[in-house]
Amino acid sequence: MFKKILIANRGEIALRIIRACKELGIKTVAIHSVADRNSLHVRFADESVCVGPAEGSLSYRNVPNIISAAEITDAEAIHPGYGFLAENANFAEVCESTGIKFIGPSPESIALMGDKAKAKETMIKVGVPVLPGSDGIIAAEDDALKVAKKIGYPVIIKAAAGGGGRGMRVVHNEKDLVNSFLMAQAEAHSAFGSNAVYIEKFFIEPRHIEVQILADEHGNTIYLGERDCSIQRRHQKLIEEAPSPAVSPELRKKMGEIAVKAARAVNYKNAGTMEFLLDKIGNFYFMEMNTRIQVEHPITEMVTGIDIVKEQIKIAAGLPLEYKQGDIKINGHSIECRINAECPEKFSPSPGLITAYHPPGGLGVRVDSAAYTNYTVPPYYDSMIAKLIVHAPTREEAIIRMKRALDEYIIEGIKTTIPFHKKVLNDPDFNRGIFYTNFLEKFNSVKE
Amino acid sequence: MFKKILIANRGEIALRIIRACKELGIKTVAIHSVADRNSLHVRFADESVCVGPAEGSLSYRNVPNIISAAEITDAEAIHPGYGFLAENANFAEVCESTGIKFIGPSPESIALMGDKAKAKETMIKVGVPVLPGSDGIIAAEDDALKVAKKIGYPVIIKAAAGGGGRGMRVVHNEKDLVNSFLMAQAEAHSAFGSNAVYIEKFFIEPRHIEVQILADEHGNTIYLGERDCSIQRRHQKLIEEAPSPAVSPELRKKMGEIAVKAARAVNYKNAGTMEFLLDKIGNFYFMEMNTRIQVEHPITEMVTGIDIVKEQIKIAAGLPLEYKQGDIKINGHSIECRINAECPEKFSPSPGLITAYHPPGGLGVRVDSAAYTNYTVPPYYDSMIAKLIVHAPTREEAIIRMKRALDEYIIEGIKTTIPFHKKVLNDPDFNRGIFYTNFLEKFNSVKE
Amino acid sequence: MNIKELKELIDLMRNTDISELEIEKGGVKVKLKKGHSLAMPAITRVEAAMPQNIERQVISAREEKAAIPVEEEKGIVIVTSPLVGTFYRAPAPDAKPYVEIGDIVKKGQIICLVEAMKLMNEIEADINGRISAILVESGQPVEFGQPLFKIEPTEDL
Amino acid sequence: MNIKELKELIDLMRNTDISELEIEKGGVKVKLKKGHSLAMPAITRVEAAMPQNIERQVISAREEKAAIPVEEEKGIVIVTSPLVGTFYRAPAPDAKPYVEIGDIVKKGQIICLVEAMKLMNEIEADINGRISAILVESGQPVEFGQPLFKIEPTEDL
Repeated sequence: MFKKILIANRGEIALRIIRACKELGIKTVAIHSVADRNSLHVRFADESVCVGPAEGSLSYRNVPNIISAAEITDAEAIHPGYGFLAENANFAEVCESTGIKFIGPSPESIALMGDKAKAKETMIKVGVPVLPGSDGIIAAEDDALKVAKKIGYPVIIKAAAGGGGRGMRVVHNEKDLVNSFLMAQAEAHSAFGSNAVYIEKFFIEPRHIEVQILADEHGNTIYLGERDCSIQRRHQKLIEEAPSPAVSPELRKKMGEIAVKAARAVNYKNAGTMEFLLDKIGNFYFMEMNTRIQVEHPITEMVTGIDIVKEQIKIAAGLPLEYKQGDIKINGHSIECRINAECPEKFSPSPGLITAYHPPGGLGVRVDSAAYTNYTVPPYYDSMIAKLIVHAPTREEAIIRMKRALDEYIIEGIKTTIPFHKKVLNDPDFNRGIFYTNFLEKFNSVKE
Repeated sequence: MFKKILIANRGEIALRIIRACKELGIKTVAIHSVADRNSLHVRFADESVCVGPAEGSLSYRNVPNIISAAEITDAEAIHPGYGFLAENANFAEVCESTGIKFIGPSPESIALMGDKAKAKETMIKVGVPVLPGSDGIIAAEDDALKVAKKIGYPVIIKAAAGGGGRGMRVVHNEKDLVNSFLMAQAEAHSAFGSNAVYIEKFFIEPRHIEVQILADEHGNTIYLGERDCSIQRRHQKLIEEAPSPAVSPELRKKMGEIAVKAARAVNYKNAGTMEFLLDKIGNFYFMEMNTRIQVEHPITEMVTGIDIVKEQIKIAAGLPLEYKQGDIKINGHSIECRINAECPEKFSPSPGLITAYHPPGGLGVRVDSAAYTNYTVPPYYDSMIAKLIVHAPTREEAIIRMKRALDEYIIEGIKTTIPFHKKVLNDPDFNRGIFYTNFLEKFNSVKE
Repeated sequence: MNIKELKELIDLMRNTDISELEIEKGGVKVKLKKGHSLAMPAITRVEAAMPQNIERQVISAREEKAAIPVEEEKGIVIVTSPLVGTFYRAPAPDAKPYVEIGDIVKKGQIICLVEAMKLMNEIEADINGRISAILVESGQPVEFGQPLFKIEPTEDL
Repeated sequence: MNIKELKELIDLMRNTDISELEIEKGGVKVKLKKGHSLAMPAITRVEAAMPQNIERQVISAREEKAAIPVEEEKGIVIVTSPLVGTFYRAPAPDAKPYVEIGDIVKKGQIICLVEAMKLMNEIEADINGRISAILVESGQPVEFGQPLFKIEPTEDL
């Protein structure tokens, strides 16, 4: 086992990793920017190294300084957390070449899954269902018509270089296709300088279901069930739960086995997540793989009893998994609310001094946070300041417990998304477990 | 189910009960003394009533004001918590006579178990093993010799009116008995004005093992396994764990069934705890029954998944238990450390302003506390300000997790027992699970 | 209203505990609010951290109490409830109240009842004086320590 | 209300502890609110609550840095490490150090090396002056922003 690990991250996830290390008897090195000198992750680590100014690109993404920090502190391994360098194949490679163990998959796995087209291609090759669509770029109207007919309406036309909704057009029937196709090309050109577009099947009300897997370096790969992350705002997850109210034990097994097959096919090691779209009749389609620990991993920990971060470290140290697939049981229900330093209506950032901070406690309540009374939320990084996680025997009880915990959560001085979460948790559709990735659009339009 | 409950307590247990009520959809009324106006239990309750000045005897033990508070707020039931009026049969009776449901056993059960001699007699009658000893007072030397011979040395001679160790003599062999007997009588007389003494079997290194039971009003009684509370200082529990490292599944079943038998015999309702002394060869002896929720109930909740406070309320509302004995499984290991506002060496109280407060978080950590940054611990009540509870798959991991959580716990401005707990958790005997009620005496003498 | 008047108003506020002032007259509305003087940091911090909402809760439950800046009025004696119960101004529903505002009372004189556990408890004036305010309506619940009356002490009655 | 009146009002507020002023008259509404000058106490409070121990931790890891009351000495320029690595005073183990205390250095002159990822990075003086202190021992690790040298600026060298 490692004697010392450097944590190339900040905030709650850095603290989460420090906790796992402490429980494994591993010394920790925190890195931090000039702005994070007073952070809890710095306080709770055994050592700390300042790696740059406040800007993340110059500190938490500063590969040479982070590698140097590991070298001067004799850290044997680096845990990248999520974000920053977590899915940077080059960083994983530099770690490897300097003899520091990167706690995560190989640079090749990261690179392969980071290239969405290649990832999709690979998944098709091993028989994992992917979103039906064109094989790459569609240039001619005729081809567009053919592809759309083949995959069936509605379809979505997307700019290949795209993002942020620009160059995206949903088409519901054949007569609108050509016109939309030309418009999408034009939009793509004006937005990204390239009119390359492709076509995919469009689901009106899909769920975002992801499967957590663990793979050791001895060929053992297991799945830890799914998480339902359909409550999103502009592709940013806000509330997650495990298990999904839409996934039966049979579907869980099917999705889990597909996820394991996919991970095996790319020789994947360490913890990873396969993201799927699930339609209303139980079909699911691979979207992408996250080759790192995820923000929402705690809900899987709550229902399986497995400490995923500890498993990551043990896997990286070469230990075989202690669990077999048959040992994994889903016990009760867990929900996570992401508490962001944001205005709860408009989601605009609200950094600043937390004048009073008191997390909820009691039975079935877990708080993963680096916030404290008199902590100043810096404006440089992402706005998540806490994850509130509950666990209860049933989904109904978990919702009630979450409401109770949200009521108890005191954060003064800045605005947070707590009021938003309270509203969602009182929504009848949410309570019935009937929601899709468009939940928030409907939710907000009802409110107005 | 009740619509509104008054909580006749303060601090963490009041908060604990409020949490259970919130999760059951029950409105809460907090009572408080003048000194507790800014307490969290007042903040988190739906209503609050000031019932008296700071002194507990004039506020939290003020029966007329508490009953009036229930009446003016239309509370249907009163949860007494622990301490204060929790084991006051008269209070339970007043509740009953004013039509307010007392959340606990009947006044008769409280009274019966509150009288130690009667309780012991009852237990003997139903075949529960009790500490071998004289049947009441021993007046003559000859009788003392006979009794001691019958129960076997070592024995302890105790003042009937006693307490605090005065009038107590341990005798290891027959030749010392008469002398010790006369000395004990003399001490008893000078200390309590009565030379009445009795004789009991003395165990040099017993464990304090208690069994949690739940009994509904429909004749269903189950046990939730045991707690090991051997780490005590002057009969005050400091660290508890479940399950006990000294109790095998067979012994658990045996003790549990005896506890259920005892509860049934006295027609016990609601939650209760049978306290036993366990000797080194697996014999156990009834000491007393606590007819209320106990401070250390959370460790049982962690390993059984059952919310004991909710069960108390449901039982009081007349609902039948949802669990059968066969449903109760012990899952993993849980430890509780009582964080007291006390000097960690001398255990002298350290009330005052908490200038910084930050509870630990993360996987498997539960905090039950009413403390917060800028809270002033009043000098009027007991010194416990928080219960730190951990849960992990094994005892070893639970100990490591507890150490990690203690390291994270920040309480500034007052002294707390956190450093004491850290020392105990690093003790080799504690880690081996080999400890008895005299643990702290040995522990402290080694230190010196 | 002119600046001079405003100045006077502000001066007025400076020498009192009033933290907010709002005047509306003939279409003119003036609102003044005093800033937090951070002079006593310990207390300020306590209040900033937690009790703010607690106070609000207390107020909503017992408006009478929190609304009156009790300690400000020098010399005035507040009669508080010695027990929890229901406040009655008269011995019976159709009877005359024990006291009215302006009444002169003597130490030991019964001024109200507080019913607790089906018992009527007589509350006495603890000083000679004039009832200057009645802070609770008859039939309302009261908690321990809740202000019931203000009595202006009289010198030699 | 004209600008002059407003100015007067603002002046008025500045010298009092009124934090908010709102005037509404004939369709004109003026609202003045004083800004929170919480900046200073906030920082003090942060330090009181948490970083105390953090600072201690920093000190134990990097005594040189925290031990010198850097900002106290006016005029002195601190050369800090622009990267994380190992500090060397000389180009080779048996070579002479680049600079010693008392040496006069010119802006752009190499004064030490910081080794990072097997690369030696030359650190230059960023001012003309005299080396008045060397804050890290050769061979010691340094973090970003860690003070390495003090340079006393010289006027016309």
